Amino acid sequence: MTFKEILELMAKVAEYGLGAVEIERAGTRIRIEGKPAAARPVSQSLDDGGDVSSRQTLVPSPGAVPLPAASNAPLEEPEAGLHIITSPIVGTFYRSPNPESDAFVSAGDRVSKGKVLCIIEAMKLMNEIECDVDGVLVSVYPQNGQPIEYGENLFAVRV
Amino acid sequence: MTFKEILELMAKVAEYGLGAVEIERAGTRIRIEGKPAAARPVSQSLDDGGDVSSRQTLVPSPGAVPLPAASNAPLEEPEAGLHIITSPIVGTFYRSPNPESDAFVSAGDRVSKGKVLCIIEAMKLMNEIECDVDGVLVSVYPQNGQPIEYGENLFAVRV
Amino acid sequence: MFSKVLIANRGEIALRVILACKEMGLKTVAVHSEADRDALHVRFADDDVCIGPALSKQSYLSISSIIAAAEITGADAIHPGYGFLSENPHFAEIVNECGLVFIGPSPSAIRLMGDKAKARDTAKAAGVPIIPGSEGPLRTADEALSVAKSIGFPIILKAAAGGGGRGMRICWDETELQTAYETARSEAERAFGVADVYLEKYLERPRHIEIQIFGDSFGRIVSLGERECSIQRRHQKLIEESPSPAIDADTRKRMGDAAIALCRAVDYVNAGTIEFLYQDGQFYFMEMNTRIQVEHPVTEEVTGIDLVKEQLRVAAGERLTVPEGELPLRGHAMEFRINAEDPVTFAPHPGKIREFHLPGGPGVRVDTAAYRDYVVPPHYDSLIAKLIVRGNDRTEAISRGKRALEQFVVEGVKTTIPLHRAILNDAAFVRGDFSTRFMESFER
Amino acid sequence: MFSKVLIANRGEIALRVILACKEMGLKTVAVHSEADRDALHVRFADDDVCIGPALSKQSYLSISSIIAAAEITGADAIHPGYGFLSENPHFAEIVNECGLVFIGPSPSAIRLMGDKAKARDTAKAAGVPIIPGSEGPLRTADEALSVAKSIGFPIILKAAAGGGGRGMRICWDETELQTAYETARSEAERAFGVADVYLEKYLERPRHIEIQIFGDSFGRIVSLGERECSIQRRHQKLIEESPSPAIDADTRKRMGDAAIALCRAVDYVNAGTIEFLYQDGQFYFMEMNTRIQVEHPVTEEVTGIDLVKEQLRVAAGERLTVPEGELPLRGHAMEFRINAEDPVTFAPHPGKIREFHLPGGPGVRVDTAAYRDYVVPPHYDSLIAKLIVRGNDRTEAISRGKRALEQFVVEGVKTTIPLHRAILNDAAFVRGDFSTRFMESFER
Repeated sequence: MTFKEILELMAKVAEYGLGAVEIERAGTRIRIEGKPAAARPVSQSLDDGGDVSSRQTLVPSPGAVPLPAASNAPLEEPEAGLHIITSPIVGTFYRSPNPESDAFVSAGDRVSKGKVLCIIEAMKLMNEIECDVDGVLVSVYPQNGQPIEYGENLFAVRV
Repeated sequence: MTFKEILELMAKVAEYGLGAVEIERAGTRIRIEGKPAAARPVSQSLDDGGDVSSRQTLVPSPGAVPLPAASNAPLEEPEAGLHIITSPIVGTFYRSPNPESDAFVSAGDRVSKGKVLCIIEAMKLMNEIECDVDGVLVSVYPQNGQPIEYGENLFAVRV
Repeated sequence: MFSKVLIANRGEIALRVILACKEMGLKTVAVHSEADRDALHVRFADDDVCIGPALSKQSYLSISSIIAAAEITGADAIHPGYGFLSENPHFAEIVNECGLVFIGPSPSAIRLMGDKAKARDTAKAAGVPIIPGSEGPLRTADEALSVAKSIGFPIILKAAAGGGGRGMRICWDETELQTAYETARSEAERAFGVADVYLEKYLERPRHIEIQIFGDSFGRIVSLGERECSIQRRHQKLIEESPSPAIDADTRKRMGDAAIALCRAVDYVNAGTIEFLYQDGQFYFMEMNTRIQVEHPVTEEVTGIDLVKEQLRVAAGERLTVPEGELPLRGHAMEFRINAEDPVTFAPHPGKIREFHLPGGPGVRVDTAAYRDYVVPPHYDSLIAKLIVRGNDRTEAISRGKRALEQFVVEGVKTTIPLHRAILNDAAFVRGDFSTRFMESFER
Repeated sequence: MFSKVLIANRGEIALRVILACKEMGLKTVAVHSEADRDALHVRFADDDVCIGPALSKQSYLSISSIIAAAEITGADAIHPGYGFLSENPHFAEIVNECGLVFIGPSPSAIRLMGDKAKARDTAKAAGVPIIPGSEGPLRTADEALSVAKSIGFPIILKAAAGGGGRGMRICWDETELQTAYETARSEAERAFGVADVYLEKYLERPRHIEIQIFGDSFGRIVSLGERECSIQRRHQKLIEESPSPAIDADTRKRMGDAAIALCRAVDYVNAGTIEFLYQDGQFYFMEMNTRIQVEHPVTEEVTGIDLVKEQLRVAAGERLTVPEGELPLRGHAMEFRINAEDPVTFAPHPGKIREFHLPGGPGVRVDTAAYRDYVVPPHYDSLIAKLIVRGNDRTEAISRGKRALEQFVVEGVKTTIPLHRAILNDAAFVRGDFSTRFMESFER
C-alpha cells in the first residue's frame, strides 16, 4: 500500500463516517478509526491496543535474530514502475561466476528477460537466477557472499 | 515513512476529525489519535474495555456465581436526586425486628436521619442500619432474609 | 555435542526442541514458511530462515531449502520433530551426506520400519506377536475354515486388493464363515476386479497401546513404559495417558521386551515408538514410529526423563542417562490435545486467538507455541496446545485435568477443550474401560 | 470431609486453595475487597462475597466480615492462606467457636509460636539448638569475657533495650571485647536510657534454611525436607530451592528431627515451617511459621506431595498420606517470586498488566492469579506470580529457570524477572555458595 492510498482511505473513512477500517497483510497493518461516536463499541479500540502490544512484547528478549529488513520488503508494494526480483531459493548470493571474473550485472546496466543476474549456491549447486523483465537495473540488495532467505529482495529493475 | 509524511498524516487526522490512524509495517509503528470525544478519553475507555473483556472471557465456564447485580450498582451513577444506602457489613437482611412485627419501613414512607431501616444479622448480632438522610423511601432492594455483601444496595431515598 | 541445531519443523514441537537446546546451551536455527513469520519458534530461536511459501511441499517438506538453511546458518545438526520430514529416509540420508547430524535413527531403520509389510515381517522374525491370519490369499473355503479354527473366532475376511470396507466380512462361527467366504470373494471381485480374500483374527475392542523405547549408539536399548492412546477419532489421538489402566506390570514387561527385541533386530538408535493393538491380555504389533511422538510428554512426566534432551545427547554420541534396571512409572500422566477445531464436527477452525489464558498450579504442564493474537494458519495441522497433567494416581490426574481444562481459556477459535471436559465426565472413561471404539459410541 | 470451604485470602494462594478444593470435589467461597472484584480467585470460586473496602484492615483482616461471609454462604471450613489472619490465634479461636473448621493448627499452638520469647524457650526445652549467648544482661566485663570464651568468638554485643544497631558491637577477640563492652554500654545508655547489654554468638554468613513439617490429629508428625531461602532482600525472600546445596543427608536428618521434636512439644497439627539459621554445619532455631508458606511449591515438586490438599485432609480429621519411612527428595526445585516492582529499586509497581505470556514445557510450573488486563492493586503485596522449575539436579533446574524466565513475558508493570535472570548468571549463586548476605553484595 502506498502513502497516497493510505491518505485516500482516511478521506473515505471520514467521508462515509465509518467506525473503523483495518487492513492487515502479512507484516503490514493499517487501522483507521473514524470520528469517536459515543455509539462506537469500546471493544474495537481495545482489540487494536492488544494487537500492537503483543507484537512488540512477544519479540523475545535476547537471542532471536530479527529477519533482515530486506526480507520484509516484498510484502510492501514497491515504488511504482520498480520491479523487484526476489530469491526463489535459500542459499548464498554471488554476483559473479567466480571470484576472479566480473559481476554479472551492476546498477545502471540494461537487463532483459533471461539475462543471468547472479548465482545462489545451495547444497554445492550453483543456481543461476535469471532476469524476468526488460529494463534498467536500479539496485542490487545483497552483498556478495551473503546468505539469502526465500523471498528476500535481490534486485530492483526499472521497467 | 518519512517525517514529512507523518506530519501530513497528523494534519489529515485533525482535518477529518478521525479517532485514530495506525500504521504498522516491518518494525515501524505509527499511531495518531485524534481529539478524544469529550465523553470518554481513549486511555480510560481502554482500561474499562480491558476489564470488561477480561470479565467476559475469564469467567470460568460452570460453577462460579456472578456477583448479585445489585452489588455492582454502587459502581454506577445513581439516578439524580436519588440517595442509595448500601450495607456497611456482611450479613443477613431483615426488614423487621422479628418475624411477627411489621417492617421498619416500606416504599413511600417519609424517612429521616437516624431512623432504623433494617437489621443485618452477622455472627448472631442484630445490627440496626439507620437512615443517613431525610427524604422519601423509594425502594427496598433486598428480600427479607436475604444474604447481603459489603457495599450492596439496601435502600433508595429521594432526598 | 553440537554447536547449533536446526529444527526442521514448526509449532509446539519446534519450540519444545528449541527450549531443550537452550537448557543445554546449544544455539538454534528456526526455519519457517511465509505463513509462520510471527510464530513463536521463530521468535525464540537464535537464528531463523524463511524457507518458502505457506504450502508445506515448498517449505517444511523442501529438503533442499532446509539443507541450504543449515548451510547458510552453520548448523551442524538437524532435529526433524514429528510429521513433515521426520520419517523420510531420503532426508535423513541427505542430512548425513551433507556432513550434518540427523537427530534420529539411521536412514535404513527409518526405511525398513516405514514399509508396513517389511516391518511386519521383521517383527515376526524378532518374535514379536502379530495379528494371526492366513499367509496371503485363501485358496478354498476349507482352507479359510481350517485357518479360522486354528486362530479362533471371531475372524475378519478382507479383500487382498482391499481397502474401504468393501469385501470385508466379520464371522463369529463356522457357518457364518462358509456363507461369508463366497460373498466376500464376489464383493471383492466387483470392487477391485480381484476375488482374492485373506483372513485374520478380528479384535472387537482393541486398545491402542504403544511402547516408548530409546536406544543409544553403544547398543543399549531401554523401554520407558507404555502410553494408552485408545481415545482417538478418525485415527487422530485425542487423549493419551501413562500408565495404561489396562496394563499390569507383567504385561508391561512382556510388551517392553518385545519392543526391545524388534529394535535390536534393526540396531535402533534414538527415540522410537512401537504401536500395539491390545485385547484380553494379548498384544499384536501394528507399526513403529521412528521419531519423537506428539504424546511424548506423558512418558516424560511418569519417568522424569526429558526425551528431547535425551535425543540430542544420544545423537551426539553420548550414552543414555536412563538409570539401569527396571524403571518405575511414578504417578499417572494424561495429555489432552487442544486443537483449533470444532469440538463437535472436528472441522479445523483456523483464525486469530483473541484470548489465551493458561492453567497452572501443581501437576500442570502446557506445551504450546500459541499466544494471544496469534493467528492459527489454515495450512497446517490444528494442534495449538498440549495440556499435560500429572497426579499421584489416575483419579487425581482426572480431577486435575478437569480443573485445568476449566482454567484454560481460549477465545477466537473453537477448540477441543469442551470435548475433553465431556470425556472426563464419561463413566466408562473414568473406569478406564474403553477401546479404540470409544469415540464412536461417545459421539452418539 | 467438608462440603464448602471459605478462603480468607486473595491472590495466587487463594486461587491455589480453590483449585485444590476443585480437585477434591469441595465447593468454595471466595471473599474479596472492593479492589478485588475482578480477581481470579473470585472468578473461579463457586460463591463469592465482598467483605469490605480495599483497605485490608476493613476487609481481609476483618474477622467479623469473614465469619459473616461463611455464615451467609454456608461454608463449614476456612482456609486462611498465608499472611492476613493466617497466624492470628484469636481468629482461629472464633472460627472454632462458630462451629467452623480452621484449616491449620490449634489456636494455642499459633499463640505460643507467635511469641518469639516463648517460642525460643519452647525450642530450647525441646532440645532444639538456639543461638548460644548470655542469659539476660551481662553484669561485668569479666562475665562478658567468660561467656564469650565459652561460646567462642566472634560474638555480638546487643543492647537489652535495643534495636536499630545502636549499642551493637561485633568482637573477634578478647581485647576487642574488653574495650567494646564499655562502649556498647554507654551507647546503649545514651540511646535507650538503659546500659544493659547481652551477648550472643555472631554468625558472619548464615543461611536461612527452613524445614517443612506436617502433623495429623493422630499424633503423626513428619518432616518433608528443607528449603533454602537465603536469597532475600530486606528479609523478603526472592528465590527458594529444595534441597539446599549446603545440606547433606545427615544434617537434613538432624534438622528434621529437631523440627519434629519442637512440634511434638506443642502437639502440632497441619502444615508448619521451622526456620533455622545455618552456618558451618550448625543450625539454630529462629522461629516457626504456623501456616502454609509462599514457597511451599518447591517442597511439593521434590516430594510429590500436594501440601494444600494434605492440609484439607488433615483438617478434616484424616491421616497424613505421606508414606512411612525416609522420604526421598527427587530432583531439584527452585521458585522465583515474580513481583510487580522495580527490579532495581524494589519499589512496588502496581498497574495494568498489558501482556502476560507464561512459560511452559517440561519441569515448569506457574502459580498465579494474574492475567492479561488484570490491574495489580496498590493496596496489597506485589507478588503477581510464582515460577517454579524442577530438574533432575540443581544444574538442570538453573538452566530451566533461565529459559523459563526468558519465555515469561509481563508487560505494563515492572517485575523482578530481570533480577532473577541476573542472579541465575551469578557465579556464586551457581556454585551454591551464598548466605543471607548474598543480595547485599549482589546489588553493589
